[in-house]
Amino acid sequence: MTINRREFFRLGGTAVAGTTASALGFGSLEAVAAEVRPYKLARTTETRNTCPYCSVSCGVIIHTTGDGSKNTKAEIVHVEGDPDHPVNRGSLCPKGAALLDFIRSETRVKQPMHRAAGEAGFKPVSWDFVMERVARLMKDDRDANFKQASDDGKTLNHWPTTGFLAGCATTNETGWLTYKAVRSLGIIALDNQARI
Amino acid sequence: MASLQSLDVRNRSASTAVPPSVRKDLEVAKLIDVSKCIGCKACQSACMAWNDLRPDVGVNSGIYDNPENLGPAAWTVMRYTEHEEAGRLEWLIRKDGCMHCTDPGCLKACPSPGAIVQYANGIVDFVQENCIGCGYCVKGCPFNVPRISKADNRAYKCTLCSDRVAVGQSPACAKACPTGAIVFGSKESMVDHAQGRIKDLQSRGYDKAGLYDPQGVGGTHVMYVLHHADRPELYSGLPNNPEISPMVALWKGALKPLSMIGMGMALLAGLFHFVTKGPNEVTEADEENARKLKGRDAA
Amino acid sequence: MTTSTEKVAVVRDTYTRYNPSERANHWLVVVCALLLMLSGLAFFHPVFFWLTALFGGGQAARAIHPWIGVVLAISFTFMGIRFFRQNIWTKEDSEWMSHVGDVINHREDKVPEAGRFNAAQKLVFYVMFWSVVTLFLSGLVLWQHYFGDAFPIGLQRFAGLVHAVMAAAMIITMIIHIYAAIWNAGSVRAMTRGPVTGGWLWKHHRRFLREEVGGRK
Amino acid sequence: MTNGWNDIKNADVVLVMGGNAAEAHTCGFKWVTEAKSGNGAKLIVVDPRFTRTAAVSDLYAPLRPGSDIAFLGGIIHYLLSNEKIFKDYVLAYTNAAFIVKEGFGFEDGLFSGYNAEKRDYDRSSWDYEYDEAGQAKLDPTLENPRCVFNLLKVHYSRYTAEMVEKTCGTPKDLFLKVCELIATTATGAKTLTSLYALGWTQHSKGSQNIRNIAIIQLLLGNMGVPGGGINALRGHSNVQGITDFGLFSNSVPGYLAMPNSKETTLEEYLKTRAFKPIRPDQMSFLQNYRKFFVSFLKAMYGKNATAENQFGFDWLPKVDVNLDTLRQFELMFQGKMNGFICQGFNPLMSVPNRKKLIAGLSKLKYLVVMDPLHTETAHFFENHGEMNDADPAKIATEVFLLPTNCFAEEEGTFTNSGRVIQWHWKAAEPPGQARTDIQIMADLFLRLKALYAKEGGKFPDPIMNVDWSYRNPAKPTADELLREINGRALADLPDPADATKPPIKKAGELMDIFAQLKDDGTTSCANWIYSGCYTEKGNMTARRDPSDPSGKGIHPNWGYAWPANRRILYNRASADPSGKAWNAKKKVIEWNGSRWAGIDVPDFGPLIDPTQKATGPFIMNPEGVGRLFTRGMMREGPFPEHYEPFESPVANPFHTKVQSNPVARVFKGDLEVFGKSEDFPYVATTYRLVEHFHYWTKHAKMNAVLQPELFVEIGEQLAKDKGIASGDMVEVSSNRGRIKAKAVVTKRIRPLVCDGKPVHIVGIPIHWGFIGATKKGFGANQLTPYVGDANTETPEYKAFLVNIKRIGPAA
Repeated sequence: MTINRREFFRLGGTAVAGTTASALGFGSLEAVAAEVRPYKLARTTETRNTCPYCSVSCGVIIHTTGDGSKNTKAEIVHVEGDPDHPVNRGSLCPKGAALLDFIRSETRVKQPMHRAAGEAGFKPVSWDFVMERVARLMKDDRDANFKQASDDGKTLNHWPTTGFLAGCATTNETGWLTYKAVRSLGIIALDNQARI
Repeated sequence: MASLQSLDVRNRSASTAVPPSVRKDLEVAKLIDVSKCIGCKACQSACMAWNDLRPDVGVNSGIYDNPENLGPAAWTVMRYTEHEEAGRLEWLIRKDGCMHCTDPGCLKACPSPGAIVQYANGIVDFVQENCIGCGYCVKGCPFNVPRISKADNRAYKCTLCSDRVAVGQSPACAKACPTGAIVFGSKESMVDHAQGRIKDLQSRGYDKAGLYDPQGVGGTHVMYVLHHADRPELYSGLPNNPEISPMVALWKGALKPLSMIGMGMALLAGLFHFVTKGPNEVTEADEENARKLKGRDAA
Repeated sequence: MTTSTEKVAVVRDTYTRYNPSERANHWLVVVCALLLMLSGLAFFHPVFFWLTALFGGGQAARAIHPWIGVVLAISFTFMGIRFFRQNIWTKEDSEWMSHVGDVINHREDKVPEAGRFNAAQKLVFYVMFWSVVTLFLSGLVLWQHYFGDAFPIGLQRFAGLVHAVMAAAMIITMIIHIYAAIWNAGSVRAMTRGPVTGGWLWKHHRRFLREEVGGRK
Repeated sequence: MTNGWNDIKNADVVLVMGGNAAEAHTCGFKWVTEAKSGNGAKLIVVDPRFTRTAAVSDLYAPLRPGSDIAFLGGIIHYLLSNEKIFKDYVLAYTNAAFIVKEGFGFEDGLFSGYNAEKRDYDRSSWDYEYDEAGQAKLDPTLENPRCVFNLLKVHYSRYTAEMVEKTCGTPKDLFLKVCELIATTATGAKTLTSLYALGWTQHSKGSQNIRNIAIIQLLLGNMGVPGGGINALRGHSNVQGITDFGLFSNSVPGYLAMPNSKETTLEEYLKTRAFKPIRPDQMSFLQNYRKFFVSFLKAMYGKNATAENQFGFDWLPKVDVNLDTLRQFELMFQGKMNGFICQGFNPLMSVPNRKKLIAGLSKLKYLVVMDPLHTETAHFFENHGEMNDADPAKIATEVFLLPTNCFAEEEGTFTNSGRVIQWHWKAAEPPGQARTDIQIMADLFLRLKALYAKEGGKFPDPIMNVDWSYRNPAKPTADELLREINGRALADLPDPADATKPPIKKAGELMDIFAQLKDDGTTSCANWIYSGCYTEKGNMTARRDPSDPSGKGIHPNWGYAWPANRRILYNRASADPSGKAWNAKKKVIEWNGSRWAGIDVPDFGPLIDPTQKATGPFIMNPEGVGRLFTRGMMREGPFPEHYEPFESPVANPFHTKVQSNPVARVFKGDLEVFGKSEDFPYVATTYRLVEHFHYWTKHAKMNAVLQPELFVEIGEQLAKDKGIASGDMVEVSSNRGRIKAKAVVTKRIRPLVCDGKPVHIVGIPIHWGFIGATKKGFGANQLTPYVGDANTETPEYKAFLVNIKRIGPAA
């Protein structure tokens, strides 16, 4: 039997007090099994999605708790790159890799808010209140300022006094429906974030 | 603690027994190609996201480094150096974090059984449950990596995502890295990969490009490809020939058995002295002498 | 033979070796040192790690160890001040040390007379003094919770080594010290109760006895 | 992007100029690093700052902000004067040989036809010479001094390396190294790809920056080939899609135009749109304009659009003035706007001149913000000291903040920069009471419709007639909207080849491709270029087959790329006129004797035999070739010319009479607040950092950790001159406002010597505001000038004048 240096040092100590300790009943000294942190996504639900930031449009996989059963609210707990996505192949930039903190941001709006003239801040209100009020304001402005024809009699049929800025992180479907609604109202002050 | 063992242990801090070592695991490594790194901090994001870490929001101190240093909740940080080489500006950006040494100074220094383990695949992991917060790992580490949390007095550092690796995935940072500057695989294939990268760099005029896999700590399981491998210290002070400090080596090495022997010898010496010579007791003659002395003086 | 202790005690003339304040101070140091040794050994070598259980676990032992050290340092400071003068090394001490073999082999007659503290005790004092100083200072450097970031890493590593070396030295010295107390009958009583007999002083600290007796004039 | 993200890996030289791909398009930049490591590619970065992209470049050259046209013009001059062009390609696939009309000219910085009063050109002289049949004349020998090629040479003869150094501050030898490396791709064996973004567009002459690279890429023969092309790296995840859907004042989905007030009938509108070919054999694909437009009107108005009512043409609003964002805020500022709706947009942060924006928003009657986050725009009325100096008591604007879902809480499609439309799935419900944008828009529309039905009002016709026949009108699904976008047959469509055969589509069936669209109202399609994305085979955008059979980065079964699932635009140009690939390594499609085939969907008539017909590869142009000379397409002229930014520290080195873009729109009041270099001696440029996305990720804790606080970057020399140390607080001021920030002193920004005079640069990242997880910070738009590009009205964010001073140590 050969004893290398390290074992010798170990034994040097063990010999003196090792057995004593056990005898004193302080339990096993050598709980050799060390466990890694359990894999936290083992039972989450995966949903394919697209990063909403830049136009590389990386594929992401969103992990939610629960299995979709009715009484379990799916909570988004992790976002990671989609390894199958041809462009990002699972990678994400520091923004994409931190998407969870956008989704769960403390500064997310969770209920409709209203600020009346002169007030210093918002007050929470109901959807019905805001939608009714906005529709009323829009109709009043449209009825007051809609132009059917120009001064020289050319057809205009437009409403120039209410502007609309479309988002660029909304879906194409939202874009199309927005286009339809906005143009049907005659809005021409329409732009989006494309150039800014 | 459950006895389930998802990665085999090769080495365990403050333990005198040899862990089960019959099974052979594939040795893994993370290779960081500094020449491909753009310092985007995706690795930092991915690390925070995966490990549920949220360091405090700091300030800008006139540099890009944020968080400015490693911390209990910042297991990896990018370090930026503006370096001029032959009139040409180079922005040397290094991802700092645990190197997962083959001969880990932290593990050597750790006094708490099982607070630091080295898995058979090369990952060095801190088991916070067993950590007593003494900070010896900080002293033992040649790369200044471990950090002790003020909140819970436990040591933290990169785990190389041992939880991911254990189920066959790559570490979160390696997966996220947009430019492929971080790659993960077996140590052998990472060394091969590095050779290819070094050739490419040499073809682009970096004659001294090379692999950083310091042998002073037995090699590492996090390696770098450097454009200036001859001067690793350019990269925010990456140590040139890191090794476990001789002081720590002595403290945690020879001193232990020597002291034990010394203490044991002292005890034994006492014991044998006592049984051979017996107690040194005062005799009536001594008392008499004392009385005499007193009496003489009194007289 | 009338060597029964009770009998002798009746006729024995006693002297106060350590007054109550000295004894209390000493035992405070002893308690601290023992606790420090127990917890410190737990951090020093894995086979002793179980000792942390005495303190409520590793975290608790780690937390309390430096505080005990502080208490020890303070109490030892008082003791140091108290005994400093009697521990000044003299020519006679060197002479005494050359007869240490005679001491061990119970041949007091061949050993030069000792004062209140003999040379070996003085050595214990010095080792203890320097151990406490260096352990205290190196302990501060190692005190992660408060000074984890205060010192350069090289100094921290040095402190680790120094702390361990000095602790080992101190423990060995303590073993010798304790054994000497057991071996030299009557010493324990001196430190627990205070009095020693004239004979005890005659045997171990004759010069001191002479001074004492002279002093009673 | 003409090519796609994955295609970048095929490049031999990558030019990143006018962008910072590593920081702003990090995961796309992966394919640059792939090109480098896998293809031995060289990366050139030209930028005023040594960026993270530059950090991994092979060659970095600095230039003064706003001098890109001079730099690129210099490259064109180099290529032409050293004959480093791909001549066969240039002759066959560009308008080099086309002869330009007499009367076209350029003098003293202006092209022919300038009207100083209108600040505009009469562009009629900017055209070819035509024969009697209306076909353009050309001289294939290139000897005619009035052919495009010779005019190009003359125009760029002024752009010498010396002039580049004088204008851009780029050292001559460095500039020539860039030219040499770019010129290595002039042979057809190697390709150059160009990646740009807002660094080229956010200038008062941004569009002309891009025209320059178009000329370079045509001269080098790099259009239509793998690893080539001009790749605009778009901004937001779906800015490409929203652009495709024409959410602009003057656009209709699919890059069709909104009718203007002069176009009173459908016929009149179409007259100027459907271009006839001006060379023999050309496809001039927009001849199909009527089909696309009528199908769009059918999607808008459904059954109510009939041939009799011009398919509802009158219901579409007519645009008299282009009401882009800058003009909207100008009108707001003048008190001429009453309402304003922001759908996921934060203009208070992203439109220039914050002071003006607050004043404008304060004059509104109502402001509606739909957003998942508390945006600064919604909170514009709050006082945040110097960061947002508003007085709520004096602001009467009624503000509504409507909570919307985020990407993870909805399904639908985004279109990436490479035109790939990708469906995404919903992972969870929106938090609290948040609703989808679709639901909000539908609710709003239906409420308005109900109000008009009940109360009547001005011209309710379009509201009443718009097609809203969704299964649940209050909640249209993304799935049914995407089908509507793709288009369907409204009647049985006969086979055009043989009417006796069964119809190619039965009524109600989804279109396979836009080629099936009709101009008679028998098809509907919201956006013709998207036609094919949702067919009877299913939702093509939801396909997730990652395979790349050719290994060239073409993943034909992953999502759906418009148009026609084509991944490389103009890919016909990858083959020579006879139909054989210029270079076997760079093969995309070839003529196989009976049809065009290859690794991508041909961007060409698949059956056009090149041995029989000389149809050009640029089928969207009526001349069938790429344009070195753009005719009247651009407002500044058919060739790009260097003009200084509206705020510049130097006089235009090319011509003293015309300092800046002669046709850019400047509103009254904005002109007065342009700063002079005497007061504001340093050039500022704004930009993004990799750690943040616009004003969005500052709400995310992790990103706040990575880049917590506003800073500005200056070079070491300027720092020394001004006594500023890294980490100090500084104040940066322009003639429109001032900001306070930490200073980062760096070697990565250096003074550029222009015309013998050092020009110092102050870099200002844009990501901070007064709401979110980061430290509060000023916005770059508190400084920026209110002027936009003459063609697109993209604000000049990249070059303006500031001053800087130290105000103290770190607070």
